[in-house]
Amino acid sequence: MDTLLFALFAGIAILSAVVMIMQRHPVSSALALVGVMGSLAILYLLLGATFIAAAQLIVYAGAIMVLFLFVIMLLNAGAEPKPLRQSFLARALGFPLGIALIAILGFLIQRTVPPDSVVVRFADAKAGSPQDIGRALFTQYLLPFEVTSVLVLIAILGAVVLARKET
Amino acid sequence: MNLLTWLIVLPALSFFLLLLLPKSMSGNAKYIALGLSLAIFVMSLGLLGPVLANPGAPSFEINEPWIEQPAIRYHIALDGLSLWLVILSTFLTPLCVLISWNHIKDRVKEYYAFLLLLEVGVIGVFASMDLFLFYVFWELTLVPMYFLIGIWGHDRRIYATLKFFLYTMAGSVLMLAAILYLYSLTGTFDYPVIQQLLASGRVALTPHVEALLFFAFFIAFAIKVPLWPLHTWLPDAHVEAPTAGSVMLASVMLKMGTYGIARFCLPLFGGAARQYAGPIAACAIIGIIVGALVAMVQPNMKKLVAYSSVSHLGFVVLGIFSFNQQGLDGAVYQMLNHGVSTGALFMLVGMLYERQHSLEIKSYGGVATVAPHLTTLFLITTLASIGLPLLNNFIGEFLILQGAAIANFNWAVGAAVGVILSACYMLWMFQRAFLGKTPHDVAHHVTEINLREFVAVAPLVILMVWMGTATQTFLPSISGANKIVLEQTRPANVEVAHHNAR
Amino acid sequence: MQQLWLIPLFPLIGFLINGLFGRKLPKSAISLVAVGTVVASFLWVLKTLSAIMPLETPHIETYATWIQSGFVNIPFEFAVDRLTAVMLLVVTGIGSLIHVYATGYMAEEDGYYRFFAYLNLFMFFMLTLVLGNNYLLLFVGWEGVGLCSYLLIGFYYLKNSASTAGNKAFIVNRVGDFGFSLAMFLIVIQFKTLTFQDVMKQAAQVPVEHAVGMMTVICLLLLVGAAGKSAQVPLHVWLPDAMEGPTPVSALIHAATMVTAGVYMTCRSATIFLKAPIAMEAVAIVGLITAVLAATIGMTQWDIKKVFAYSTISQLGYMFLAAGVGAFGPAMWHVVTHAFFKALLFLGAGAVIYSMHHEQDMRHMGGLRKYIPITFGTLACAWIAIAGVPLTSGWFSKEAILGAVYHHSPIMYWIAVLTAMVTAFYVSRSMFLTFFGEFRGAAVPAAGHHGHGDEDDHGHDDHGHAVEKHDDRAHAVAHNAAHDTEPHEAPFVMWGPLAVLAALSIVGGFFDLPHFLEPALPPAEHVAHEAWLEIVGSAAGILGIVIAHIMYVAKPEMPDALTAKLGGLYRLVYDKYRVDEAYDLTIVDPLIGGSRSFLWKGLDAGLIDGMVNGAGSTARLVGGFARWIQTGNMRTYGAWVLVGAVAVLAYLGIGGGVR
Amino acid sequence: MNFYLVTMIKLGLVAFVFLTALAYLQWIERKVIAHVQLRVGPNRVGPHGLLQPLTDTIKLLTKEDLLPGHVNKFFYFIAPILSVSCALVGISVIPFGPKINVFGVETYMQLTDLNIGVLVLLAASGLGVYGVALAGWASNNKYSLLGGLRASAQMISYELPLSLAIAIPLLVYNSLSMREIVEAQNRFQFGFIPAWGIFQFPYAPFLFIAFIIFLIGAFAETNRIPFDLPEAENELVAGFHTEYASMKFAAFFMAEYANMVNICCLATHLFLGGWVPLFPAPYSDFVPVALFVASGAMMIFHGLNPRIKMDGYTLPAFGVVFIGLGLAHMAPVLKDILVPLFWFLAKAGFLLFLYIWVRATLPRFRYDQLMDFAWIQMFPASLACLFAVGFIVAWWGL
Amino acid sequence: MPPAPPAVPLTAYLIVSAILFSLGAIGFVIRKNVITMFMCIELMLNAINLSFVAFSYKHGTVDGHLFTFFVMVVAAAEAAVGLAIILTVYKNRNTLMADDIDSLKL
Repeated sequence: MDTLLFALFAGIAILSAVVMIMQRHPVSSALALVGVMGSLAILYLLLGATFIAAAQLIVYAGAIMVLFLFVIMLLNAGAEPKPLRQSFLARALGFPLGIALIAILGFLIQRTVPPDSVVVRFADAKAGSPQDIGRALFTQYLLPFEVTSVLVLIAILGAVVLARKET
Repeated sequence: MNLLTWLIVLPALSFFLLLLLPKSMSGNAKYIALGLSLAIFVMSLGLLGPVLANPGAPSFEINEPWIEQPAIRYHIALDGLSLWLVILSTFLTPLCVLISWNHIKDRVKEYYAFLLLLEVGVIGVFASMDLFLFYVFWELTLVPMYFLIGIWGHDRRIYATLKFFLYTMAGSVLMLAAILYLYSLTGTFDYPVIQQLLASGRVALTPHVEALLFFAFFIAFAIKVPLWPLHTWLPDAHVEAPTAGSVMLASVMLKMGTYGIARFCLPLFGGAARQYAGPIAACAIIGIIVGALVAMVQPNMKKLVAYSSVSHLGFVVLGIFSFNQQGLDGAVYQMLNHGVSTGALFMLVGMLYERQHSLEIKSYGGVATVAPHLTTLFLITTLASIGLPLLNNFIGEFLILQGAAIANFNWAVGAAVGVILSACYMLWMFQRAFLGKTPHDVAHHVTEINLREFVAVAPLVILMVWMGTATQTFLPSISGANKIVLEQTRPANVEVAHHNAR
Repeated sequence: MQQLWLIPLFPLIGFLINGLFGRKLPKSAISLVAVGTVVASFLWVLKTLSAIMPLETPHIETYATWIQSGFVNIPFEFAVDRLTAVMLLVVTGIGSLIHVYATGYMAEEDGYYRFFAYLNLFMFFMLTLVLGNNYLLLFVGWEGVGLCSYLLIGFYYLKNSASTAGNKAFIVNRVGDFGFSLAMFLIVIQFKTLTFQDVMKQAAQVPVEHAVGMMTVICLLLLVGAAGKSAQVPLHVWLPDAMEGPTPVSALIHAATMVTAGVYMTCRSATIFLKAPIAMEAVAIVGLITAVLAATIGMTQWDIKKVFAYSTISQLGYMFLAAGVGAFGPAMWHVVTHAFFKALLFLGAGAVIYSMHHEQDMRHMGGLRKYIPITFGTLACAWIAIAGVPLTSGWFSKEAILGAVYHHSPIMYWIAVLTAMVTAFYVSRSMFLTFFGEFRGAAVPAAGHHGHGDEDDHGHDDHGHAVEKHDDRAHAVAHNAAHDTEPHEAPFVMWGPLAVLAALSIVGGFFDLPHFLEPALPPAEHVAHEAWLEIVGSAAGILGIVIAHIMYVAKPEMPDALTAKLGGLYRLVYDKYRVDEAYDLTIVDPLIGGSRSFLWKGLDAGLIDGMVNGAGSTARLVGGFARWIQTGNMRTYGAWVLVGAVAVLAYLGIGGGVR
Repeated sequence: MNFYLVTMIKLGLVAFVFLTALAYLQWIERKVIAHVQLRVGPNRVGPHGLLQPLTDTIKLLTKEDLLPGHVNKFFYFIAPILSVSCALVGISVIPFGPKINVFGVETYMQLTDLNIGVLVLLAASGLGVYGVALAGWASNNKYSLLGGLRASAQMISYELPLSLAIAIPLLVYNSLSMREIVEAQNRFQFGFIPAWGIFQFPYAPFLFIAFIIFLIGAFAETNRIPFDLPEAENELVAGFHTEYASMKFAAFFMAEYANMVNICCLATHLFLGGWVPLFPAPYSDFVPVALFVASGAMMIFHGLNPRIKMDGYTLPAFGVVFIGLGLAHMAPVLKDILVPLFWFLAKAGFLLFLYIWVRATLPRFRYDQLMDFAWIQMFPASLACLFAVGFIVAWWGL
Repeated sequence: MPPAPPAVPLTAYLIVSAILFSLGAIGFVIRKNVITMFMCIELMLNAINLSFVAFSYKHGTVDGHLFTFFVMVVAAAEAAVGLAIILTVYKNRNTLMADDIDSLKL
């Protein structure tokens, strides 16, 4: 069952990711990204990270991506036209480099974490419930948490200032 | 938190207070700035007692760790050398506020805030006893001045402020490198400790290294002074700066350079300093003469005063590199004198500018008829600037030339030429701007000095007379500190006999 | 303690009152303050002197430390010895008279308060100069009187020529001060003090051969200082221009007191000078040259004040000549007598000018004897005194000097005698032109003047200036008024002082000043008195008068013929040997032009700034080359990042960095 | 094997009941509004129009599926599917009652008991935005786009106070599992006051405020009046679903009602104690019996004197069913299932009624008012509430 | 309970993460629309999150979860500001094409 679910959702994730980068239309890309995120949430669940899975859906899919979608719709961004000039380097190197990156990373992962060293079973997950996270968050990670809250506050202010109409 | 720390903290707080002032209250910024800076000045008078009692030793000393690793300390202290410079800074700041009263109309609170930030920087520079702390304050002064010129300056302000910033920055990175090198040798940034280590020979520098370190410090200071031929930023900066910016720049910031030379270059690298005194004195003398000659042909008043600063500060450098009591006393005294007289000159030129909106000498003429009081103040300041006895500059110039004559009579001959030329350019300017018949537009625009302006300049004029006659108010403390400096300055590395043979 | 400090303080108080509040005070109050303080000062001098006479040794009062740095210790210290006493009396006495005179002369002027404030300030500084017991205090007064001279020359500041003349005076004086200050530094180095008594004591003990080089340098530098202040060649150029100032100023500052400060200083430093024979010789030569040149110029001038100005220079040269030959006593004697008669001459000239409604050109005068007899009478006293008519004051001092000079060098003596004759000639010439013959007020048209009186010529054409002054003076009476109204006698406040000075000019020589000064001066070698010297001297003076009478009264057409015959030489002398032009050409113009085009535009803006900007441009150039990588396209940047990431990871992977 | 089987059975049951209930909710709404407005409402199809939902469904299913030519086909299709699936997912974590024992099989009256149940609901409602937004955008119609934009902006805005309002009771109950939340309220204070969220000492006042905020947020989140700007007929025709017809329209419709039901169930659990009865144990059992029997009796009574002829047959029949239902609440096994279910449904039903009531009563907001209301009033209020409760929790401890 | 299914190796998660990351990187480079590029960054962040969670599973702690959590929060902040910037850029330059937004060079 684990294997099945993993295979299914990992497949969906990768497929969605490919769709996302291949689609010319930003809305399609956004939707594909939501697909990736949803699949990832399932993968998190499989890894026992229930809270993160829910947070993934709520924060990423439910808030951030909606924001993206909202902006795309607000700007009524259409499919990418052919720009007058475009980066030769990016166009020529993008794919080969990416494939190379996959290969190298895969190679490195294979070498550093051999497949038979650790296996994932849903039932074996030791931590990841909201209680665990909350406990760690408000003890060990209190300072980063507070700092992050300040960051968010600043981001709010920044966004408001940036998006405000000129008076 | 002793008084000295308060003097650094209070302007800083005032800076923030002014910055945080709501926009609706920015009209009150000048009142607040005036009140605060006056309060700071009054507080700074409290420094006098302990330092005057013992000018040679550090007073108000605080030596606390600031950063553990690397070992940077919050080490501040005051002695006779720095006391008067600190007081000069606190004294001039309220006057600068007054002089900017109606002149500054946009971004008012930021302007005054930057003035106070400048005060933080200069007081910090004069008080720091830790090389790193010194460097921090040294660089801190650049920021407000950068903005003062860049925002409230005249037409070519961007060019001028960039030039000013890059010029001084170029020097100070050299100094930073030298400071770091000293740290790598001694393991501390604490100036007295380093001085002790170098003096006692526990940390020995080869003459070559000492010379390099000396010049790294010296060039940073020389640019700030500015010593010929590193002076070309000064005329541009002055011409473009707003009045108060010019005043602070000329009166206080330039002194940071000469102060640095006297405070750090001599005691730390006495050998190299003595070894290279000849070329440096030559630069100083060339600066005196060339500065004066170039001042003579300037069509622009501020530029003229700026070049006169080059000339006057050449005296200061010359005095320092005389390596004797008279020269050094005169140099420090001349720092104060120049602060007072050139500050007043810039203020008065600024007043003219506020009226006529021109700095060109030829757009004036006959001001004496329409504004006799302004003219009188200007004349007194002019006379002080050209070193008339019983006014302040005379004392400084006399002591410097005396010291230089003792060190090497040829220096005195060269430098004394500058005294002649100073009369030429100042009086010529005075004649062209103030005397003669009054053209119609001058009569129309140039009005008599008002009470606020008078209050801003009068203290300086009073001080000119005071410093020219009652020198004993200032000199004993300066001498006391300079004595220590001279004791700490080691003999030359290489025998350069003819320098001291008179 | 005799409260010597009160002496300069009175005028200072006067200065402060008039300077600060004068604008609101009535003229009578201003006059009262100005004259009162000076007279008070004079009275205080009398009182003090009577108390401390006979002053065999100096009376010293120390008040406070002024400058203290290392071994240099300079106190506020006043001292009176006989030399000072003489100077004090001259300064305050003549000063009082001239103040009184000025209340009349300046009565119509704007800036009345300003004038008297400056004048009082001058008195303060002059008294400081005289009283100061060290070189630096002397220097204070020295510079201070220079300042007042500057202010007073430029009193008519609306006129460009006046302010230019002021500047010139100050700057030329600065050149002198340059020498003086350097001399002071050397004195400090040599003697570790600036106090007169200490310096002189040490100097007297120094063996001649030991420090002769040092002493010579010091004295030569002092000479430069003295030459600046006392208008000796080659620094004499400022004094004629200084006549731009009001006439009382010319009398007080530029004839009687300030300009003699150089002589005073030389006499003060006599002990040092005596140790430096070469310098003494230089002093004498400078004095002689000055005397001759100035006297010859004096013969050619038309402006009455200019004539007297050159006369002053010439007489000062006489004094320097005396000092240079070691006759310090006669030099001081001449200072005093010269103060009397030259002040009188100037004041008299002022009265003439006053009566002529500010006309200064002698060609416009003539026959004034009839209109202003009192002025003529008093001026005649000065005339005979300066011409050296026997038994007048000038005769005594002149003969003393000539006697000393003869013993030093006969050649100098004969030149000096010739000069004395020339002096008598030009003074007589001006007297004859002014007071004798017919009144020429309307005869000479304004257009008859030389046409090169350009405003921007820095005032070396006095002739043109006289006209302009006449036209431009803010308060001037209408141009034609001078011709319409007859010359009129000056009021009492003006001729009163003239009378006093006239009396002094005649009888002032009977007091044997050199003898009186002996305790204050280094002992001079006494030389035998030779009677024929006095006869030659007297004859020279009288001969001068006679020649002048022939040329300007008996045969009025003769000067023109002579002038025509002399041609170029006359022009040269008339143009004051073109010293101003030479200075302009060799010093001023190259300095300004060089500063502008080479030092400023070339060196500062061109080379140094060029290097600075060049550094900036170089950085920009390098940046320009590096810029092509920075396309500004973020996708390209991203691709580069990707390239980097792949490269690093590949390196790590292949290199086995990651395990 | 047992696990899967039981889950499948529960799934089937819930799906059937839930979908039927959605259909009838529409009928109830029409009826209630009609009565509020002094009308009769649907009464043609079946007795009292009871078969109206069925006919509606058939109509929507069989209608021609129009596909406008200018739409973005993929998103046009996927939007309603997204919308309805996100809405339907929510019911899976909502429990209807306590653990029961049916024929020896112990199970919860709940599809799945996740320890993050509340978060799943939030996530589902958050994802629901996509359906609306995409529908609006894909329709390629300015009304739809505006509607979609409004919907997404509004939902994002109101999600904040809503989430905060949810967080407040969570602080009190210390769990994210729905079941545990209800268990935490399953007691009686002083012996007779139920420890429902809004009654629980000492948090009652704050939780009550939170409840109100939650309700308002819920109204906005489901785009119901007075927050139905995205589909405001007189401004935007019908907003995001202007271009939709037939089953795709029905999907949106269904999603809206499913969301309503979900959110009412959530409110019930968080604030109203879920299935925890209003009265302590012995009395709580009799209340449903009494209610059902009484209403059954009333129906029979009315059936005996029908106003129209049909009532004479239907009302007594319903009466008998009701009495039967009432008696079922006393049956041994059924009792354990039905009594909690009754209490739960009663509370949820009341909230649904509130929805309909509000719809019949209140006018619509203006858009800027709507936004201001969310950010300037609700958000700070919920934050203040959260702080207060957090403070109390930290002070008193748990 | 059903018998334990065959387990998935952790490596598989990591490789999925690597693939997603690389795809994000590729997308960033080849896509021209700024918004899409921004989304690619989000994808890369997500891929890293997966790695975090996977490693967290391996170590049996919640540290990785917390990193993920923080990444999410920061990503939210970043999205808010980033999108606001994109809005502003669009308002000023009326384009979303990354290749047209290169005034940094000038």
